[in-house]
Formats: sequence, structure tokens, C-alpha cells
Amino acid sequence: MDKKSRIEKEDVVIRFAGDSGDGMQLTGTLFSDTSALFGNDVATFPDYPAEIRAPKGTVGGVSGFQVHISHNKVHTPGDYADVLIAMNPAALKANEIWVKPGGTIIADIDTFIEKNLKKAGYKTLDPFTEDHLESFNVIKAPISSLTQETLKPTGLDNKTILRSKNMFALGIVFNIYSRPLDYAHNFFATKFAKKPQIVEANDMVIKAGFNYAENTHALPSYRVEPAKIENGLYRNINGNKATAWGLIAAAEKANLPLFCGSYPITPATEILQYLSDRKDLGVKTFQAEDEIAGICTAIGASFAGHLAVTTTSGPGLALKTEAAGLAVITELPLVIVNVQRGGPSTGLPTKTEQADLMQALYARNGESPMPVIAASTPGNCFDYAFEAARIAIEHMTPVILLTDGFLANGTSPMLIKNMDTLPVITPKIAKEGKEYLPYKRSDDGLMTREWGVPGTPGLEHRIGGLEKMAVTGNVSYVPSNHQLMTDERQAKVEQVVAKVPDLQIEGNPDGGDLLVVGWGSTYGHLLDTVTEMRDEDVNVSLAHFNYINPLPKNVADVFSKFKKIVVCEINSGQFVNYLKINHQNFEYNQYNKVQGLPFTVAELKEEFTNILEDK
Amino acid sequence: MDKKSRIEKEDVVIRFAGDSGDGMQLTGTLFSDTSALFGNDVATFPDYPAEIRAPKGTVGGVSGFQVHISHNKVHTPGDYADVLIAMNPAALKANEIWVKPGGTIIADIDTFIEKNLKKAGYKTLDPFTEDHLESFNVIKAPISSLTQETLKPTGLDNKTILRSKNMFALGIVFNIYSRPLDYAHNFFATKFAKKPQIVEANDMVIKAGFNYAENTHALPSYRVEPAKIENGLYRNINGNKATAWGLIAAAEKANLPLFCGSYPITPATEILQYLSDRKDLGVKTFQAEDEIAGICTAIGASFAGHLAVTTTSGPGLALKTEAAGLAVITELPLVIVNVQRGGPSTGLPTKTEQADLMQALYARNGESPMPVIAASTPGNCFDYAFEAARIAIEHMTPVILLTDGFLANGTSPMLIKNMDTLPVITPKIAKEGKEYLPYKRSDDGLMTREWGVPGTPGLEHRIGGLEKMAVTGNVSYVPSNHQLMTDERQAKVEQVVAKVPDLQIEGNPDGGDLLVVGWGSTYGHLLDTVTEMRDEDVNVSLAHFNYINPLPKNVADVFSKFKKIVVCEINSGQFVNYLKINHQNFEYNQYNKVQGLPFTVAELKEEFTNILEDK
Amino acid sequence: MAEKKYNYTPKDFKSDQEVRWCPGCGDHAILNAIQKAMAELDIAKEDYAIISGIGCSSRFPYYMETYGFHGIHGRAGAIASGTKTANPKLSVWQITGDGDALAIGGNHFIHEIRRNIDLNIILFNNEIYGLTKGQYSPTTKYGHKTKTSPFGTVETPFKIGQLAIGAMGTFFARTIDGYVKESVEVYKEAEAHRGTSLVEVLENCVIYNDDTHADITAKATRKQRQIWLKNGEPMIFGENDDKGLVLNGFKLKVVTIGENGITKDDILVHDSHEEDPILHLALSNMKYPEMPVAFGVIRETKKMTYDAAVEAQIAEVQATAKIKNMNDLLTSGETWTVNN
Amino acid sequence: MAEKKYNYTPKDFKSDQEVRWCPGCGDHAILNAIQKAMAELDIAKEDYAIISGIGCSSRFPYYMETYGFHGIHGRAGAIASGTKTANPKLSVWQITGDGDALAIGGNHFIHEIRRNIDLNIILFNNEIYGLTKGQYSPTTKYGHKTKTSPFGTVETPFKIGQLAIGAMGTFFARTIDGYVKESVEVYKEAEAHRGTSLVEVLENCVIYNDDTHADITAKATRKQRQIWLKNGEPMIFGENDDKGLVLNGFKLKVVTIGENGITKDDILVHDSHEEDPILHLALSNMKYPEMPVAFGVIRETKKMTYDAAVEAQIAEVQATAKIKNMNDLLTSGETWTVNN
Ligand SMILES: Cc1ncc(C[n+]2csc(CCOP(=O)(O)OP(=O)(O)O)c2C)c(N)n1
Ligand SMILES: Cc1ncc(C[n+]2csc(CCOP(=O)(O)OP(=O)(O)O)c2C)c(N)n1
Ligand code: SF4
Ligand code: SF4
Ligand SMILES: [Mg+2]
Ligand SMILES: [Mg+2]
Repeated sequence: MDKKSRIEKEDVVIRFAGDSGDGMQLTGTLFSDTSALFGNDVATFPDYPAEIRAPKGTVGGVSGFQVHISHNKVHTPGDYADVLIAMNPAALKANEIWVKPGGTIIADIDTFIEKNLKKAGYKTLDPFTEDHLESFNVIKAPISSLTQETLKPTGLDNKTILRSKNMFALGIVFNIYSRPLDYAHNFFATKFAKKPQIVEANDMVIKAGFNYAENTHALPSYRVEPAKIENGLYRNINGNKATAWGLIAAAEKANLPLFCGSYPITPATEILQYLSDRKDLGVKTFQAEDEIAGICTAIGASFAGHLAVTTTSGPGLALKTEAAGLAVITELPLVIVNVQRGGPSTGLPTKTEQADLMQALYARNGESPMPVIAASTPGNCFDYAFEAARIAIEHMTPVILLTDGFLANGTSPMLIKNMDTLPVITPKIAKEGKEYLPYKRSDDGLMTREWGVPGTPGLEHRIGGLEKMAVTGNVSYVPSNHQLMTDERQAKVEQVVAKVPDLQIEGNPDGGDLLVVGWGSTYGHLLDTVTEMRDEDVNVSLAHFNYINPLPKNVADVFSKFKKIVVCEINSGQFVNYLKINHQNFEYNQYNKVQGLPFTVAELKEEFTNILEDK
Repeated sequence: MDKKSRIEKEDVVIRFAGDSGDGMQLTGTLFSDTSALFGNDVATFPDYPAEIRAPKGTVGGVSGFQVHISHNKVHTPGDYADVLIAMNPAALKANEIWVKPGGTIIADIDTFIEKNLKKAGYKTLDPFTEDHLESFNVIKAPISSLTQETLKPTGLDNKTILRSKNMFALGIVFNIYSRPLDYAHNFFATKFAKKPQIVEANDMVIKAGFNYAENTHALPSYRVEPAKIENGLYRNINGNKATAWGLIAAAEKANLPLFCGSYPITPATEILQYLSDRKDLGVKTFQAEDEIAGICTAIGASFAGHLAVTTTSGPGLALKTEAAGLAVITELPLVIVNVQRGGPSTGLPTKTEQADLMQALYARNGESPMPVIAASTPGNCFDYAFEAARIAIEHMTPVILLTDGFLANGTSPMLIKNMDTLPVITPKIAKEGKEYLPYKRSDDGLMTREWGVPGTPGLEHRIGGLEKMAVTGNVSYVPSNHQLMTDERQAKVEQVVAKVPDLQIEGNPDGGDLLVVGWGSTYGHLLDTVTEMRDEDVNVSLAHFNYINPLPKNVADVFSKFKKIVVCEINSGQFVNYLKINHQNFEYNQYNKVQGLPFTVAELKEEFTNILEDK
Repeated sequence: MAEKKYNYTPKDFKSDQEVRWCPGCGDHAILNAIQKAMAELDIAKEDYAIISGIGCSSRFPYYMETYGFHGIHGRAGAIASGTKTANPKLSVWQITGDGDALAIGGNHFIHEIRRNIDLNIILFNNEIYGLTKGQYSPTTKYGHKTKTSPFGTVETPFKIGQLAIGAMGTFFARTIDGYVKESVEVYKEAEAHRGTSLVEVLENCVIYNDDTHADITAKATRKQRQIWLKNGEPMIFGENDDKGLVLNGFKLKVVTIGENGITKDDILVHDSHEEDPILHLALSNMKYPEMPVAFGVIRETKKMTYDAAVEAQIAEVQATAKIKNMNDLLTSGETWTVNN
Repeated sequence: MAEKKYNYTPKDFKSDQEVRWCPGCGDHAILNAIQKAMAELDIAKEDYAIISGIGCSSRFPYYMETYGFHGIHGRAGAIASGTKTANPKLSVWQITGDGDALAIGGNHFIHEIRRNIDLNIILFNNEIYGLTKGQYSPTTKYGHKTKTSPFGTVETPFKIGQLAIGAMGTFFARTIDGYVKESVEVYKEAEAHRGTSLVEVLENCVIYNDDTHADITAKATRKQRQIWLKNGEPMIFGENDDKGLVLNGFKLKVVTIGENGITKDDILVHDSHEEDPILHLALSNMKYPEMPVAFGVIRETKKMTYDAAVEAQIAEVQATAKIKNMNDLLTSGETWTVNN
């Protein structure tokens, strides 16, 4: 290992790409988990096709997994890759534009045969020349044949052998970044406990790849130092798991059972899956017949005194809006998680987008206000899921939590908090023995009604979707009461602001030339851009929103300190419109992108520079 | 008839009120139709309880019907009544606040017995004194007993007899306003063609009431002169029927068959009913199993080349939003009629509200733009339904038409246009024999795709909810194509503005102190208020919107001419928010009311005066 | 019989809200019967949750002095499923109409029945949309003229029992609004059944569909036109209890006891517990005038309920689980410590 | 037989889009079989409309050179109902999965069948949600472990035939993905039937539910485990065509021809046209290993279709209507002239 000099690098982005069947997601995950255990900060971005198995060898069938590792804090999976592993021509075709100028491309040259090149859409037999990849560091590695060679002695059949060529690639990358092999070994040893032959084969191939890299002087070698992040216990987690776990944590802190009514939909399905796994913690999951039943069973469970949750993505949220209104008027706690994806309609189901903001805010009949919050990193999905549940329970209201495909599938290390350090959540459950008036509001300023849970003697009462008389909750058609209740429901949601933290400025708290404004999953890219530009002495800061409705109290204060404001979103401008409604007196620039992809730091930098230079 | 002097009155508002079972809706309708035929301009406002038959004798069970007649143009059913007919104590209790100071109250005194007074919530046996009605012209008419007396000779049973006491009341009002009795006679003669005994009994009772009034000097007598309205052929029509007929008219002018997929919901149900009646015109109505099937069958029919329509109210619209997005991305013509009612959730289903505007504009997942227009009088529901269909067909897009409970159930005379005078609508149907590219956009500037109708040889193609490649319509995950298509869908909707008429100023086109801004059904009340104030030399004008998305081209131009702007809505401020998004640079005052009721001219006047005086 | 824990009277189940159905509406009698049944059942008042959708029938919860939830149209089944799965100790009753349950609510209806969630579904079948004033429903008779079918419907109605059996139903009963005594028994059996108990109540809407069931429900002819089934008893009916049902190949046939040598012993004995749904389907489909219409509990078979199975599975997993709380979970699997 | 109007080959029905199902997925064979069936049916290519929801199966329309509509999840039935009612001349095929049709689409499914709209529903039953990567569906076997049931499901699955009969179905058939020849016949009969034709195709998802039907579908044991029903023919199966079905009271029983004096004449003859659904229910419910599983057309009964009835009613009204156009309507009834 000391044959070659190691280049110390702050930051590396690696992209694994191959056919859907090539196991790229596993390869990437093993690499990122190994790196995290090794002490790096890590962010990942899987990018797979909508089809289960798209046609082999075509660009449409390419599955990618990008890993960003650093010994600093990592905020994004990275715009462009330092190293691309291309398991076939299609993977190269689909990903060559994502490699940094001068970056390394490692291609399984065994697959670069005429048939495959044609399928991938190349017109010649030399894709590297055809697509002008001369400036890259192209490494043509005979991965398939070396894998076959390596496993020949095992007597395994050829199909099985070829299935492990991804491990050869992993071995190469392990070598480049000086990673230990034991995590991967343990993984297979556990997974194939009963098939030692497979474990051994994988070990052999990884090592062969590792050795191949070691022996090939063409390869650069990097070592990424452990990240300087906060001390503590960490785990790698994706946004969906963090969301699921944040909800379970909230139930524990509220001392309520957790119920999730849901219907599978990409990219939200995994939340339901992670919750289904947790029978050990008593979580009840109800896989409903459709999204409407998903939310309605949750409302029924909330009526029964549970922390109730429903999880979905854009089209599913559209189906839930009628019932969401029922939760508003019955003033029952409910968390609605919406993992946004590309729209409209079925749209781009596996791609990310932030275009459900207006839907979350306004998609209900009548005046039907609801708190809306958004997570901004895979790891803080835990915190905002917890927070959504806290607001729902303490304010007796349905709450929408927005995440998106980018957060849901991406991973980042999460600092594990001991449960004792999390705030206790206090449900407003009505007690037996006192007179119960279902719509009497609390006098703690939060305007909540009390939760009268079936099974409690003496609290028998009726709720429902018709307008309610204040205090008694009886049905009422009295005009002035309708006005009162409409106003009270609005005021109750506004009271949520009481515990909403002030908007933070990252950069210069005293103001400056440009304030970058974002919300949700764009945080990492915006922060990196602002940090880079500040390093170049540009007077730019970031104000990133997690609380959408109600907005933090100090928004106007923050905005007024800057000469210019630019609102950046992965949609056509929904948050900027919402800001115009709520803070009409500022002038907003906007930067929007609707391509099913996250921002890149490069494009943001260019845009901000233009704005600062008034182009 | 000439025994008493007639007071010539410009304007009279009469309110019939009684138990749900007392036939007040029929009584009111007969009076308003008679008046319309007599040449008055008429507007009506039925106000009935949500229950089919609420408990007899209680305030909750009171059914009311207000008629406004005038020899001028009538824009509203009137704020307060000149005459109230109260068939029982509950009717008095519920409606006394709606009578103009000094107005006339005609009460069926036979029903003012202890039991009924108690049920109505009176505490004493003299409700007139108890509620300080001394300043009113109270006429205590023994309507029940006189009806019994009148019909005694017929030998009918007492229940049947008492059922016609509403006709006695009608007779009284006919006398007061010098109406002919023949319309009512003809109505019963047709309805009970096979029961001459009933026809005769009704005639007898109406005449008895008429005579009772004639003989009772306590009654005032008015004659309302025929209205000075535009020459032409007229019919009385409510908003729902006008909507239904406007759609049929559009189908005729587009030479397309009409298909309506719908699920009953108050107050939209009647549109489906009026369309079901029109088998003679070949209208196909599909009463679906739910709202989702309502819109989806319509989308299926649109795919098949029909003018397709779905009709609903707030909660039903909430259920249709997912499918609405499908219509957006498939770019198929579709009219979605939403008759707004009080929300949130089931809310106040029989009451009016304008609180679905945000829902109409934004309640879809992803970036999913759709034209939205709103009718403003019962009669012009015809015109805007026609217009919604025109936009849908000519621009290949779903369109939302907003009406509300106030328009749907209210009536106004409609000038009947000969069909030849309506514009021809030209569907963009692809022709056999040419190459068909489903997502190739037109080069007439409207950016529409062509409609390839199944059954046409050679146009076989596939559409659907996944993002489409420009021109070919094949499924596409290409990032830049998603941006392109998102932008094109937006631009296509913006092109609708080409035929949107400029916003009109009613009042002073050169500007002034205050511009009143409204949209939809508030038109009549806003216009009356502005007109009255202008008569008092206040420099106020009205700009009323029927086109919401896209907004007319000249909005900024109009707004900039006025010192102040006030946006008035029957919601908590949805249109004003939308204006802030689209015309951020104006300062908006707002006046909002959420009581399930229309505005009153009185409250508007007060509000506008305050704004002008900067209170 | 064990002593009763509660001494309720029907009045204990009456709320203070005014009953707002039309005078003469069949719903009044159903309300009475359910209040009676609940007074007789030995369940604490606070353990009832009555959940409805939207419709005239769905206003029911307001009139009951129990926990109640007036939901949204068609969703009573889903809301009730959530309530019961969350807290299986509650006695959850779903009150619904033919529109609410079978039109907009059709999907939840077949799925709650399939899952066999322990609910009592009381379906008020007046063959019309009452609350919206008279449009046809999925049970309206073919050809019937209504506000939305001015020339007669062109849709085959559902047979409620057949649909429930199609959805794997474990309990189906039929009764009549005004038959309070018989209904009380049916409701009590529905509550006793563990699983989804579906009771179709023939209900008369005096305003929009008066007498739609009159051919069958009229007391005068009840003996000839109705057969009230009881488990373990022969299927006998008729003015003089002299008619009975027998099998004729794969079909049911009416015979007269005493004629052609037929004795009581030849008559089929009702077995509501038979798992195979075939005969229950035949019974529930019998229609006047060819056959008597079946009432009472037609089908009642034993099967694990969904709510109980969910709890059992959790208990089983927890019995051997290593993860007992959130701290355990958070620190499980691959973690690492940063110690700069 | 009359001469055919069109001389299509299966290739005429292949679109230029790449087929993107997993290699080995059962959907490929179904696509072949339907393209074959359409080539044999004598219907103009432009008159087919193929409408699907969302799921692996629902990508089907893209691969067909016909009019196609890839709808939204669960709504294929409603979209197809609209298309067919609007234009009854089209041959409308609804392609759907067990999730698409029976979970989210359950309501449209039972209502289109009840209405008897003239559609061909081809339901790809792989007992799993394929596209979302392996969650259980309403047809997944009880206890099966999937991504959302890591400890096994606790839900009874639907029996598709039973649900269709519950919804008043007029046509039910069953076939197997890879049985192309048999499937072609079934699809042709489905198209020939006027009304809602439901075909359940046992489909294998190699990725998420491999071999779920293998017990029944394996070619090696097909003779013992499958019975292919043909109208008018005795219900015979078995390695040597020596097994048959007979009635035993209200149940079906397997007998061996030649044993206990049983001859071919004792065997039940399949009558798919019988209106009473009882026997068809029994047949469609037969399950291995006690009984053979029924394939082919199990039920096919005649009834007016909704789309035809709608057209007939319009024609009838129009025949005597006074109002012929919008001008007539606008000027009908009470109008008045203002002439100032
Ligand atoms: C989402 C939605 N769609 C439609 C309606 C209108 N609606 C209310 S009740 C009803 C039908 C009621 O019929 P049924 O369930 O049979 O009850 P009934 O009134 O006959 O007792 C309809 C269509 C609604 N309230 N909400
Ligand atoms: C409204 C909505 N909800 C959920 C989904 C996610 N979804 C897509 S396909 C599918 C299930 C597919 O199962 P099935 O119909 O059996 O088709 P298969 O993939 O097995 O052929 C689900 C849940 C969606 N696209 N839209
Ligand atoms: S409309 Fe019919 S169902 Fe509704 S309350 Fe009146 S009688 Fe009963
Ligand atoms: S996931 Fe299953 S159903 Fe979907 S394409 Fe692959 S094998 Fe077929
Ligand atoms: Mg009903
Ligand atoms: Mg499936």
C-alpha cells in the first residue's frame, strides 16, 4: 500500500454506474457505509430507472449511485464525480457528462463490444474518441474477464460469477481510497451465513479488484481523512428511514402508540416499510387499499387516541386532500408526510422535485389552514418528523411534512441523540371526571381543543365534518359562528409560531449584498455555494426555511438586511409566490429548475454572480 | 283593485318563510316566475336547511325564499326584505332580522300558539313585543283557519287542506303586488292534470288569499313596473341550469357530442340533473360511483373525442385533483365545474362561499397549470360555461369553471341569444392521412397539440401520465425535456389570454379614489354598492373579474388609475393573495366575510366609506 | 346467564340533539332498535364508537350518547377500520347508506369485509340518495325513474349480500327498519360476531323513494313473503308455517309441508356457520315473488379478525425482540463514534 | 365462416417502443398472446383503445400499435368506462394489475362489472405490487412475507372470480401467462362477449414473487391440477382424462371415470351461460390440492350492456322529442319578450 504516493484530498465524489442488474446500488452502499465507519462524512444519491429492470444495456436501463465523502461536513452528494465507474457502454453514455473535467473514468472494457456500444447509442466502436473523452483519465479495466478468471477455481457457474463483477469494481475503488475490506466481508458473511461459498467468492473478487488497482500504476490513489464533525455516535441513514424513526421517537416521547395508515408509492413507500419492520416497538401499520383509506384509517386511529400518520407522495397527497380537511375541522392530530417527486400527474416518479408546496398549503376545499414544515437533509428528516408530530399533538392539528426523492433516497451520517435529550411531547388528552366540551379552547394561548378519547367514561361526544358550534361542538349553521370558527382555526395554526425557531442566517448575520433563500432539500447545495462564494469574498448569505406555515417570526427582519434576495427552488417558483403573499414588500429574484435533478453548485454560483452583477 | 291607491315602487324584496314542509320554495318560485313573465327583472335566493325535513316548528327547520323584483336591472336578491311572510313562529324568529326597518311582516297567526312559540325559542306568548317588532307593520293573518274555511266545502281531508295554506299566502302577495293569477293556475293545471280537484282547490285558496288582502285595509299595495332591460326574449333561469345549458350550447357550436361524468353533491347536483334531462339533445350523463370516476370517465370520453365535463362542489373537487393533473399532462380538453359551498370539509353544504379559489388554482401535484374562470350572475353561468368549454377545446386543456351556491340556486332573467349569434368553436382534431405527432404544438401561437381521436385510421398513439417527450409524446426522463415541457404547459395556459377580454371598469374609467375589486358571484352586491355610492357622488368604481387564470392583460393598467384598491371576497382573502403573486406592486385593502352568506350592500358601503376615510 | 354489568335503558343511549329526519322516515325506527340493542348488550357506554359517512342515515351518531364520528362521504369504513385497529377494545359500529357504502365508499366496503375487521356495519338501504334529494343509488331498481334517471336507470343494482360474499364476508344479515324486535336480535348477533358483521336494513325513505320495499316489508303479507332464518332451525315460513325450502340440485325450491309426502324433516336446516358461501349466496339472493326473501342472520362464520391478528403479531415479535425502545433501535446495527 | 376483413399479423400490433419488463417476466407472454388474439380478431386496428392504470402490467399500452392510454393508478376502469360509453364502437381493453384493479381501483372495478359495460378487463395477477418493488397486494396469500409484511400478512386475499360474481359479473375467465395458445382463445372469447369480460391471468413476477403460481401452472403437472372448461363439454381433467367433476349436494366433487361405476355421462357438463351464479362461483373457487383449478371461460351470460342501453335510451327519447337543438330548448317553456 505504500508503493504509490497518496494524494491527500479534502473531498471526493465517486459515481458507480451500470445496468440495473449490475448491483450498483449495493456497490455504492457498501462503499459509503465503509467510508462512514471509517469516519468520513458521507452523502449519497442513488439514481435508478423507473422500470424494475429496464432493457439490459440501454441508457434507459442505467442505474447510478453517487457517493460524496469528505473529512469536512458534507452537504450534498456532489455535482460532478471525480471518479466514474462505468460497467458498460450505456453507463458511460449516460454518465460521462457528470464527470469533472480531468476526472477518472474506470470502464469495464470487456463489455465495450459492438452490440453493447450500439445499444448504448454509440455510432462508432471507440466511444472515448467519439465523445471526446480524451481529457479524462480513462482506465480501461477488463473487469468481467478478470472476475471470471478469479472465480474459475470455485467451479461456480458463469452467470453467478458475472454477477459479482461489481465487487471487482468495488475492490478497485477500495484500493484507490485506502478503505479496509472488513466491512464488506462482514456484510456478506452475515447475509450469506448459510452459503460460505458465496462469501468466499465475494471476498476473492473484492481482493482481486483491490489488487488489480494496486498493481496498475495508471490509477490515482487518494485517501480521504476522517471528517471533522461534531463528536458523538453516528449512523448512516437515508431520509425515509430517518422520517420513520423520527415518528417512532415522537410517539415514545408523547407516550402514545403509533399508527400509520398508508398506501405504497415511490419514493415514499420505504417509510411504510421501515415502520412495518418495527413490530418490536409496537408500531401498527395499516397498508390500506388506497391513499384515501390511508389517511382515513389514520384519522380513525387519531380519534382513538393514537399518534396517527399517513405517508405518501404527490399524486397520493392529491387523493388525501378531502380527508385532510376533515382532520382540520375535527382538529385531530395527524402527520401527513409527503415525499415529493417530479410532476405533474405521474410525471417523473423516481426523480426529485419541490413542486408540491402549493398543494401542501392550499389543496383543500374551503378555508382550511394547516401547518407545513420541510426537512432539509436526510438526517434531519428525523428531527422534522419528530417536530411534525410534536406540533400535531401539542396543537391538535394535522401537519404536513415535506421531504422529497433527493432526501428520501440520499443518505447522510446522523448524530444519534439519546432519547432523554429529546423534548417531552404532551398530548392534550381530556381527563375523566371533568365536564368535557369538545370545542372549548385552551387558555394557554395555543387555542387547542382537548382530545376526548373513546373508552374514557363520561367524555362521550360527537365530532365530524360539518361546521361546529364553538365550545360545544354541536353542528351549527349560525353565520357568525362560522366566521368565528374559521378565524379560530386560522389563529390556532398561527399560534404554532410560538415554538418555531427564528430564521438563521448562514454567512453574515448583519446583512450583505445577496441573501440566498431556500427551503427543504436544496439546503446542502445552497450552503456549499454560499460557503464557496464567501471563501472568495463575495458578501452572500443563506437563509434556509424548514418552517413554511407559519413562517418564522423574524423573516422581515432578516430580509431587510440584504440588498438583494434570490429564492431558489426545484420548481417554477412556488415558495417565492408564497413569500410575496406573506412578505409583499420585498423584491425577489428567483432561480428555478424543473429537471428532476438537484441543483449543482456550479449553476448556482453562476446565477448568483449574475444577480450580483445585475445581468 | 282600484279600491286602494297603489304605491309605485322601484324595488321590492319579499321573503317567504315557513317550515320545510310548508312549500315555501314553490311559493317563492311561483311568485318570481309570475313577476318575470309580468316583465320585472327578478333575482331570487332560496335558503333552506341542510336536513331534508328538519324538525317541524324549529328555527333549524325553517326554509326561506327571497325574491327581489324591480323595473330596473336587478343584481342581487336584496339584503333586507320589504315584506316577510312568516308561516309560523320559527319562521318569524329566524327571519325577523332580515326585514327592513318599517317593513311589513305577515304572520299566520293561527300557528302562533304556545307549543309552537316555545319550539321557536320564544319565551313569552307575544313574540312581537318580546322581540320589539313594534316598528314593523305586522299583519296577523289567520291563514290556516281561513284556508280550512275556504276548502271545507271540497270535502278534502284536513292534512291535504292545510298543505295548501302556502297558496293563501301567495294569494295575499299577489294582491299586494297586483300580479295576475293565471300563471299559478296554469302551473297547477299542468302539474295535476289528472286531479282537477286539487287544481280547483289551489285556485280557490289563492283567490281567497287574494281577496283577503283586497279586503284588509291593513295591507299596503305596491305595483312594480316592468324593468327597463335590454329588448329581447327572456327566460328565468338559475345558475345550475344556465351552466348545464351553456355546456350543451358549446357542444353544439363545436359540433361535438357532450359527455358528463359526475357524482351528486350539493349544490352542484342539479347540473347533472339538467343534463340528464337532455337525452333529446343526445347528452350522455354518467352518474359515476364517486367523484374520481366522475372525472376519469370524463377524461376517457375526452380521449374518445367528446366535449367532456365533470361537475362537483368543493369536497368533490378535492377528490378530483389527482385526475385533473392527468388531464393537464395528457393535454386533453375537459371542463371541471366547481359549485363552491361553505367549507372546510363538509362545512356548510347548503351555504355559499368563495373559498375554493386556491384549490382551483393550485390543488394538483407538481407544476400543473390550468385556466380558471368564474361566473358572476345566475344568467351568465350560461356564458362562462360556454366559455370554459371553448377554452378547453380550442386550447386543448382542462379548465375549471367556478360558480357557487348563491349563483347555483339563485335565478335571474336571461336574455336568450339565438345560437347563430354565438361563436363557432373549432376543435383541433387531427386528420386521417397526415403524419400524427401527438405532442407537436400548433404554430398559431396557441401551443396546442392535436387531438387524435380513436377510431381514426393511422393516428394510433399512446398518451399517459408520465412525462412526455416533446413532439413525439414518447415517455421521457430526459432532464432538459422535463424543463421544456413544464415551461410549455405553462406557456400554453398563458396563451389563453389571447381571447380574454380586457378588465372593465364600472364607474369611472379614468380612475378615482377607490377601486372595488371582486370576482365571481359577488358582482351584484358590489355593483349595487358602487352604483349607490356613485349616486351619492363618491368617486368609487368596480373592476370585477371573471377570468382568473390567466388574468386579463390590462390589470396593472386599471389598478394604477386608482388611489386605493379593496378586494372583496366571501372567503378569508384568496384572490387578494393571488393578486399579490401576480401584481405585487399594488397595495391592497381587503374585505372578507365567511358566514355562508352573500355580502349586504349596507356592510359594503360602510366598509368602503371607512377605507375612503382611512379608518 | 351471567349477571349483567350494566343496567342501561335505551334512553341512556339518546343524546340531547334533536332528531332531524323526516317524520315517517325509516331511520327513526332503526335508531330505536339500536338503542334497544345497546341497552341489552353488556358493553360500557364509553366503549362504543359510532362512525358514519355522509347521508341522511349518516347523521345517526349525533343522536347517540356514545362516542361518535360523522365522517366524510364514503369513508366511514376506512375511519372505522382505523379506530378499531388502533383500539380493538372498542365496539365500533359503522352507520352507512346505500350510497355512502356502495357508491363512493365501495372500495373501503369490500376491503374492510375482506380483512374481516371486527366492525358492525349497519347499512340503511333505501335504494336512493336521500340527503341530496333523490338520485339513484347502486341499489336502485333497474329502470327506476329518479332525478338523475328521468327516463329510468340503465344500471343493474348490486345485491348487497352477494357483494359481501364476493368480498369474502363472514357475516351477513338482513332486517327491516320497522321490525324493531327482530332487528334488536339481529344487531345483538352482529355485535357478538367477531369480524365484519354486515346488516342490510331495508329502510323506507318516505320522501324520495316511498314504499320501495313495501312488497316485502308489509306486515300483512310478511308470513308469505319473508323467511326469518335461525341457525339450526328448519327453513320454514308461510301463513301457517307450512312452507319450507329444500334443495333441488344446485337450486333452492319452495315446498309445502304436508303435500307430496313432504314432512318437516325434509326441510333444509339453516347452517349459518358453513364456511362455503355457496348456499348462503343462494339464500341471500332469494327474491319475491318466486321465493320468500331471507331475513335474520344468513351467514356467520368464524375467522381470525384483522385487528386481533395485528395485535397477536406484535405480541409475538415483541416476545423475542431485542429492540425494546428507541434508544435500542438508534444504536443498533452499524454505528461509529467520532471523537475528534 | 365469413371471410376476414383484415389480414393482420401479431407484428402489426407491436409498437416501436422498447419493451421494458424484466427478462423472464410473465408480462412478455401476455403481450404476445394479446397481439396474436388481435391479429385473429377481425377488428380494425384503429378501433382498439387500450387503457391501463399504473403498475408494471399497466405499461402494456406503450407496446401496442393501437390507441392507448396509460392512466393513473387504479383509474383504468373509470377511464375505460368513459371511453366506451362515449364511443361504443371502439373495442376497449383495460389492462390492469392486482394492485391497480383490486386495491386502489376496487371501486371502479366492482362498478364497471355491475354496469356491464362492454369492456375486456385483462387482470395480470402476480399477487404483488411489482412496480413499487414488492409490497403485498389484495391477492397475496395469507401469511406471505413481503416488504410491507416482514412477519407475514394478516389479510385474507380476494378471490377474483368470487369478487366479480359478487359484483354481478357476466363474464369470468382464467388463464396463465405462458399458456399462449389457450390464452389467445380466452381473449377472443372475452372480446366476443358483450358486457364486462374479466380475464384473470396468473402472471409470474420473477423478481418479487417468483413461482407464486408454480404449483398450479407448471406444465409438468398441469393435467392433474388444471381443468380447462369448455361450454357444453363435460368437466374432465387428469393425466389420462379420467377425472371428472360431479355434484354432491351443494358441493363439487372429483370422481374417477371407470371407478365405482362412474361413466363419462355422469360428469357435469359445463354451462357457462347459466344465469344463476352459484355453480360458477363453486367452479371458480376450486383450489389445489383438493380440487383442480378451473381455467378457460367459467361464466358468460347474456345481459344488456350499459353502453348499448345508454344509446338505446337516447334514441328512444329522440324519436319523439320536440326539442331538436339548443334554440328549441332555449325558447321552450316560459319565456317573455321585453320590448321597451
Ligand atoms: C365527497 C362527497 N361527495 C358527494 C357528497 C354528496 N352526498 C351526500 S350524501 C350523498 C348520498 C347519500 O346516500 P345514502 O348514503 O344512500 O344515504 P341516505 O341519505 O339515503 O340515507 C351524497 C351523494 C358529499 N357530501 N361528499
Ligand atoms: C395514486 C398512486 N398511488 C400509488 C402509486 C404507486 N404504485 C404504482 S404501481 C403500484 C402497484 C402496482 O401493483 P399491480 O397493479 O399489481 O401491478 P404490477 O406492477 O404488479 O404489475 C403502486 C402502489 C401511484 N403510482 N399512484
Ligand atoms: S329524505 Fe328520506 S331518508 Fe332522508 S330523512 Fe327524509 S325520509 Fe329519511
Ligand atoms: S418487477 Fe415483476 S412484474 Fe414487474 S416487470 Fe419485473 S418481473 Fe415483471
Ligand atoms: Mg340511501
Ligand atoms: Mg401485481
